[in-house]
Amino acid sequence: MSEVQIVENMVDITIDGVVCKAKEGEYVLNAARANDIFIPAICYLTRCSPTLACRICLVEVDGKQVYACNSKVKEGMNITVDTPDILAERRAMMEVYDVNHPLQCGVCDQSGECELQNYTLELQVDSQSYSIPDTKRETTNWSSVLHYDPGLCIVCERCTTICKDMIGDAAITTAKRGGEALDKSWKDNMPKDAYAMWNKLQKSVIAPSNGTGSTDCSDCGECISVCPVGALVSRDFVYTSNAWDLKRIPAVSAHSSDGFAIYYETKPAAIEDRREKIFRVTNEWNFVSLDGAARFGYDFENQDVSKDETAFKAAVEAMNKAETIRFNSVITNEEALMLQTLKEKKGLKLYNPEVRPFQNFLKLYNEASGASLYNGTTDTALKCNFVVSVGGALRNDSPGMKYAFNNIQKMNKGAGLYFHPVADKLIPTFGKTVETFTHKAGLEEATLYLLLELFADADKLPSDVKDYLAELGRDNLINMLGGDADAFNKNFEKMMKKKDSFVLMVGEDYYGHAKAENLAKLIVLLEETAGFQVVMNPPKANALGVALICDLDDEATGYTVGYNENGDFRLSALGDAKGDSNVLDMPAMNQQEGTFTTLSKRVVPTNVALEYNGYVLNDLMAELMDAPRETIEWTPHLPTDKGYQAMAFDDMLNTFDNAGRDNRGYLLNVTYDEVELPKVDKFDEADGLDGDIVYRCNPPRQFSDFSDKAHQIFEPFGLYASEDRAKELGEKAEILFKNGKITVDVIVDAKMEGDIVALSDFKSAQNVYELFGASRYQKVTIRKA
Amino acid sequence: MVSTIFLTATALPEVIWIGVIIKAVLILAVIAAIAGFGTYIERKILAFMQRRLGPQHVGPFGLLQLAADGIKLFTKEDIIPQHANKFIFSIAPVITAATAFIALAAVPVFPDFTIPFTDILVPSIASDINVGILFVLGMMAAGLYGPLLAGMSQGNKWGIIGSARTAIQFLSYEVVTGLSVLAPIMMVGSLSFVDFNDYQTDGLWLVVYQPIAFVLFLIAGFAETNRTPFDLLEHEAEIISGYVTEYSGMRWGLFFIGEYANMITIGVIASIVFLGGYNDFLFIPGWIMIIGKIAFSFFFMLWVRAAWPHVRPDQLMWLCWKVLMPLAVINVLITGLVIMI
Amino acid sequence: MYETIAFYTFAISTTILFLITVMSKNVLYAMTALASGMVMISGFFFLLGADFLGVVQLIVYVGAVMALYGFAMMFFDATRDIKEKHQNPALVFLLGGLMALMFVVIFSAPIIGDNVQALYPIVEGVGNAQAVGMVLFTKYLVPFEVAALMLLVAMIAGIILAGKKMDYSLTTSEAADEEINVEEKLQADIEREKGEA
Amino acid sequence: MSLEQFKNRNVGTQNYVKLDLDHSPTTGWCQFKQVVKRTFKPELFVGLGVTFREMVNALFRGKMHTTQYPFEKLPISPRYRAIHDMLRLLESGNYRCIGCGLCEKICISDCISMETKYDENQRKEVSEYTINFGRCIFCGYCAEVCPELAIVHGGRYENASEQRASFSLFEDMLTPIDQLNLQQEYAGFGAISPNADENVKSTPLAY
Repeated sequence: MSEVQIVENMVDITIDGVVCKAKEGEYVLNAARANDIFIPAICYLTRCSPTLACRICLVEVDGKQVYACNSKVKEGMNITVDTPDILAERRAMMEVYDVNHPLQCGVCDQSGECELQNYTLELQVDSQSYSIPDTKRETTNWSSVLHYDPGLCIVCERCTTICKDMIGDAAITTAKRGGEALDKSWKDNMPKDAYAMWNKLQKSVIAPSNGTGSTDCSDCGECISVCPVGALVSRDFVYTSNAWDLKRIPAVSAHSSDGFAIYYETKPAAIEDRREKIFRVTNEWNFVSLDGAARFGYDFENQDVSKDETAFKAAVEAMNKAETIRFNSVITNEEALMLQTLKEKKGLKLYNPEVRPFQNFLKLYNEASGASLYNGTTDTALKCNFVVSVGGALRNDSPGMKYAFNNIQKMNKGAGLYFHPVADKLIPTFGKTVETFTHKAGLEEATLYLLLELFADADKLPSDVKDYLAELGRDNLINMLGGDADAFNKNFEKMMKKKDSFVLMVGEDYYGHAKAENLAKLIVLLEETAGFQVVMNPPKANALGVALICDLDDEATGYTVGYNENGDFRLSALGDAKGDSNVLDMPAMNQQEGTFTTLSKRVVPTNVALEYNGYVLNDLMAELMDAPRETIEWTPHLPTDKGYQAMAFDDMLNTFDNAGRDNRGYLLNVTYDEVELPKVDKFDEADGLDGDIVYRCNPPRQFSDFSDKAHQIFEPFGLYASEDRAKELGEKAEILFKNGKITVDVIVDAKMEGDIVALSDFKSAQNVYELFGASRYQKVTIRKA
Repeated sequence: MVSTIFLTATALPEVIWIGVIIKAVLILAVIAAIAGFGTYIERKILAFMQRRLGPQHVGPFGLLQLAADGIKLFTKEDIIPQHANKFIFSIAPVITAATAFIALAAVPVFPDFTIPFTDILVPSIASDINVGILFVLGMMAAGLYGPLLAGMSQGNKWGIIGSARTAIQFLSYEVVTGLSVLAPIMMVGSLSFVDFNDYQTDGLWLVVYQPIAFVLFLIAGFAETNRTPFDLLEHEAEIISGYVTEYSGMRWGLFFIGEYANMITIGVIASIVFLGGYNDFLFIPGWIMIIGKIAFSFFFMLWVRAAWPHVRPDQLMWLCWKVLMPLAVINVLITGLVIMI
Repeated sequence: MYETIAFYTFAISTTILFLITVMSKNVLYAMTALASGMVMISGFFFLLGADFLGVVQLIVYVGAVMALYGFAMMFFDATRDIKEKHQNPALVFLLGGLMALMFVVIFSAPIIGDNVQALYPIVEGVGNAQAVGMVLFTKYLVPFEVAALMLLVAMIAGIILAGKKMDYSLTTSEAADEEINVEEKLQADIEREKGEA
Repeated sequence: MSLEQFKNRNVGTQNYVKLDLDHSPTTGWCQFKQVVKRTFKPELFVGLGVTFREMVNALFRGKMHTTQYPFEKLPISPRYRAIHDMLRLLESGNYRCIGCGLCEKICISDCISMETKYDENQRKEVSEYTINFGRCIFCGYCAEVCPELAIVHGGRYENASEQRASFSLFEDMLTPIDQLNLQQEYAGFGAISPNADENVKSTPLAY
């Protein structure tokens, strides 16, 4: 058992006389970028397929003009970036781009970060030779966050490319503009590529792909960040600030467990309010794509906090009195370590229902495989060409995984299998070679057996498993999981063509599963016999960090201190401490520094974006026991036996290099022990749940109270259901659990299918975890209310 | 010093008390008013000489500027610095003003006159002591304690420098003043102002006989009254405001009044000792003559201020001891020789 | 009547002022009391009709005390807070007693004064200054001239003491340059020695 | 006052008078001559004479120099940089300011701040604008950088006020709409150069 290594052949190429190393099969443009050589390009996005919209990346390869973005590197290539012909061609293209482009640079929201402006200057366009009558193009708002000004748009199609190739929503596409047709005489009078580009540019504009005026997507806003001009802007940000006024603070998104690298961009809120305010979130869009929560869920800070000494004293008293600390996963590694220290020194219980099943599952996996942690990361997953997702609502739980799933289809000519009890309309659209299985909740073991059947090397399988599989039968299994055996088998043959690397995405459903131990063993078996690399999706935010650092308890007893959770005394960053003597203010994630442990097993630093003047957890620690002066002084003391390194916070990098390598923080050390193949149990088909089933699952963009607090995130707390099911349920529904009931609004999720409904859990005050227990599926009675 | 007035008044039986009191009140009121008014005159004249308008807006031609300044001075906060010697700091301005007025007690300003319809004779002088000129000089010398104590008590380095300069400047020029008036005294043979005046009733003005003494007296007078070009003890460019640095409001105003009263006193002495006093001149009555002479000497002081720069302390001392004092001594010697012959 | 009141006023204030001069540790108070005391003494001369002497007292002592102020300014910090505390109560007692005795004498002075005969009574028609001049240049001619000589000696001595190095300028004279040169030489010597060592 | 004389930055063509100082005496004879010259030249009286003459000039020959400032004001140079003015478009009365934020960026004393928003006409609108005159050093960079000639230095140099706020807001600096006809085109620092037309490059337009 070992880390998955993807071997890359390095070849030598010559760019402008410089000999460079490049990966074989890589695009010339990427190779040049990785070697710090500049080739102008507007439309190309590193992790997406070439669009060929701008044609500016024209280069000469061995005497032939090609586009750098779609020609692949071969041994001994000789590339010339600038020849007189190419320069003339490029200049013509830039002139065409500048035709009728509004000269509103003074007020444009791109405010100097404009690539059109940069390239116009770079290519020294100082006069214009072309002209055509302009068409009136009205600005529109595509959704609650997207603002599109077609007048500024240069139809580079970066937005549509990223939406299709990375995000998977394919929510926008090019549409007819109805512009003036080009005069044919231009065809003879101008360079060929420039003419072709102009012809296309004059005809098209970007529009939502569903034909209506508004997009039907997850509102991730990635299209905004890739837009080279000011055509796409977040509605909230339009004309509010110039980019140069904003201070960029590198940080980590506090919502999903992907640990997206983001920049909080801050400046004083207003003339009369000089407190720093986050105006927007940006990202290194060539290397990271954000989800909606990371991009728009930034203003969850705990404002106007001062040091309230009485509350602090009460907190110290409560900590001394406490028997249990209840917390969730929106917490830094350092804070988790503080809590663990409290547990060790004072014998407190740590209660975290979000992470506890995950921690258990990791332990089971560890016992079965001998590996201290799963072997895949998002980065390695992106390089695979067959992806299987089990046990997770991909669209809701883990945007990073969803992007990877989609990107593998688009970029690696990959294939995918998606197993989940809740059908999702979006997943099949990722590619023709994606098969989805909507199986009964409870039959997760059957899923893994099917995967063993499909992928395992029969020679490696233990004989009892082989026998059991033979007994079950492939077609029988497929049908049991809700598939059509004949159609699937036909398609699967196609899917398996030229596939050499496999990734298994494991979702949260498995962690709290009644048969979690067997599931873990089956995963290990799959890993061993089918060569899968496994990525487990930590339930939320820093769940992996908490799971590794803290030693969690199964239940809360006695006097409880809740950290952003319910409790007898509460430490809260949610801003609800005002006037409540039972609550002490804590800094929110954008107000503190510390590290996160991401899904990719990377420990990444996050920084302070907004001022916070109150007490932090470290102050409490200092009062209760010995604590260093600063929170980040805990960083080097993170447990090395769990893979952490004794690296000081200030020594951590927070960058990507030109080739897109993630240099943030460090990777956790993973140790592998040789163990025997685990012995797996059989499953019982009767475990499949029938009847009214509620699934604990948040809508996309919602992860916790913090994302809910952000003003640009609108997804409400409620019961999400497919259109048909929602019609049945009416506006409000009462759900009767074994140990309680809850009455919530019914909300339509147009992308959901089937009868299973999803109940949100992001509001800690609603205490949904108590209702569900460890499992994400519960059989309940749902009544109209 | 009130007793002095009483005592000498008894020595002049023809003057009744009321007259002396009237004179005293006149001196106090008129001179104080004139001293205040002097500030207005000074500003106006300095302005004109620099082709400016000067005070303009309070009252017609800015005449009520004096009232405005008065109101300002009286209503200003009276600040006593924390580390000052409070008692001395408080009495210092009073010393300056009081001695300036006491000096005026022995100065005859007008000829004797009777108040119409009464028998009240107002004497030319509040107190005609027979050593009047010495008394005036002595009082002016005592007045130096004002700046001296003010500078020393305020706990400010500029103040200390100011009072040090007071000590050297006044001590030095006291000598020149004394020696310069010694020659006229020898000629007149009396120390009484009235005798000086009478001496010149029929003859020529003393300035004709004693031009050097007159010039020396004027120069020394500038130093005694602390006027440009000898205003070293409160020279702004060098020592902020010297001994008045920490003063504000009416305490500061008292220094000012004292300075202007002294200017008038010097003017009066110069007029009586050297310029013929309050004698009638041709058809011009004596009181107009004396007012004219005092006014001219006052104007002259302002004129000089407008025209000349001030000197350095070392130049001042050099001038005093190496030029003026020898000149004065020679003058006294020659005068003595001439009288003997 | 007025003379009596004036006399007592002057007498008491003079005594008190001089007591302050002796007792006070604050140089400003002491000096100021001394100067005012001198002024008060001149009052006696005016009371006795000796205007000239009174004025001379004023001019001479006021000037003299001002010179003392100069020294006070140079030697003491006038702004320092000084606690008026006496280490030797016996002295205070003694001086207090002496002062009480003095007051007795002062109060009995008019009685004694009746019997005092003026040595040189005021002559009608002769000015104060003349009278003083006449006495000085007749009976006291020799002491007067001796005093004048002594003052001359003192003055010359003072000039010599002060003017000893009058032509010696710190900034321009060669002597000063030489001094600087000497220092340089010393420095050079030291460096050479170091080098040798 | 025309702008041309201020555009002449060629230092040296002005009529400077050079001070001709006497040479200090070198020989004893020269020193003697200097002493004699100074002794018998009644320089002190020359001084008195000058001041007296000026007094007579002022009082009787109408050569008084005073400008009675709050009531009379001297014209100031168009290049003088006083309190800023915000100009309007003469045709429509709209703000010239487009909210581009260049003045805010270039301000070296960091005293300009502004808030902008997306207005109902889908244009960028300045919602708040303020200059902290406690920090402003009147360098004129804001006027120079302004692409719209919207912020300029006005002639208001009297900076006393009951409150700081009464200067620094957009409305205080803005030309009042009823006085639009009085708005002067800016002639000073940062105004377009006289030969601006020559520098414009023409671009084909299809309509």
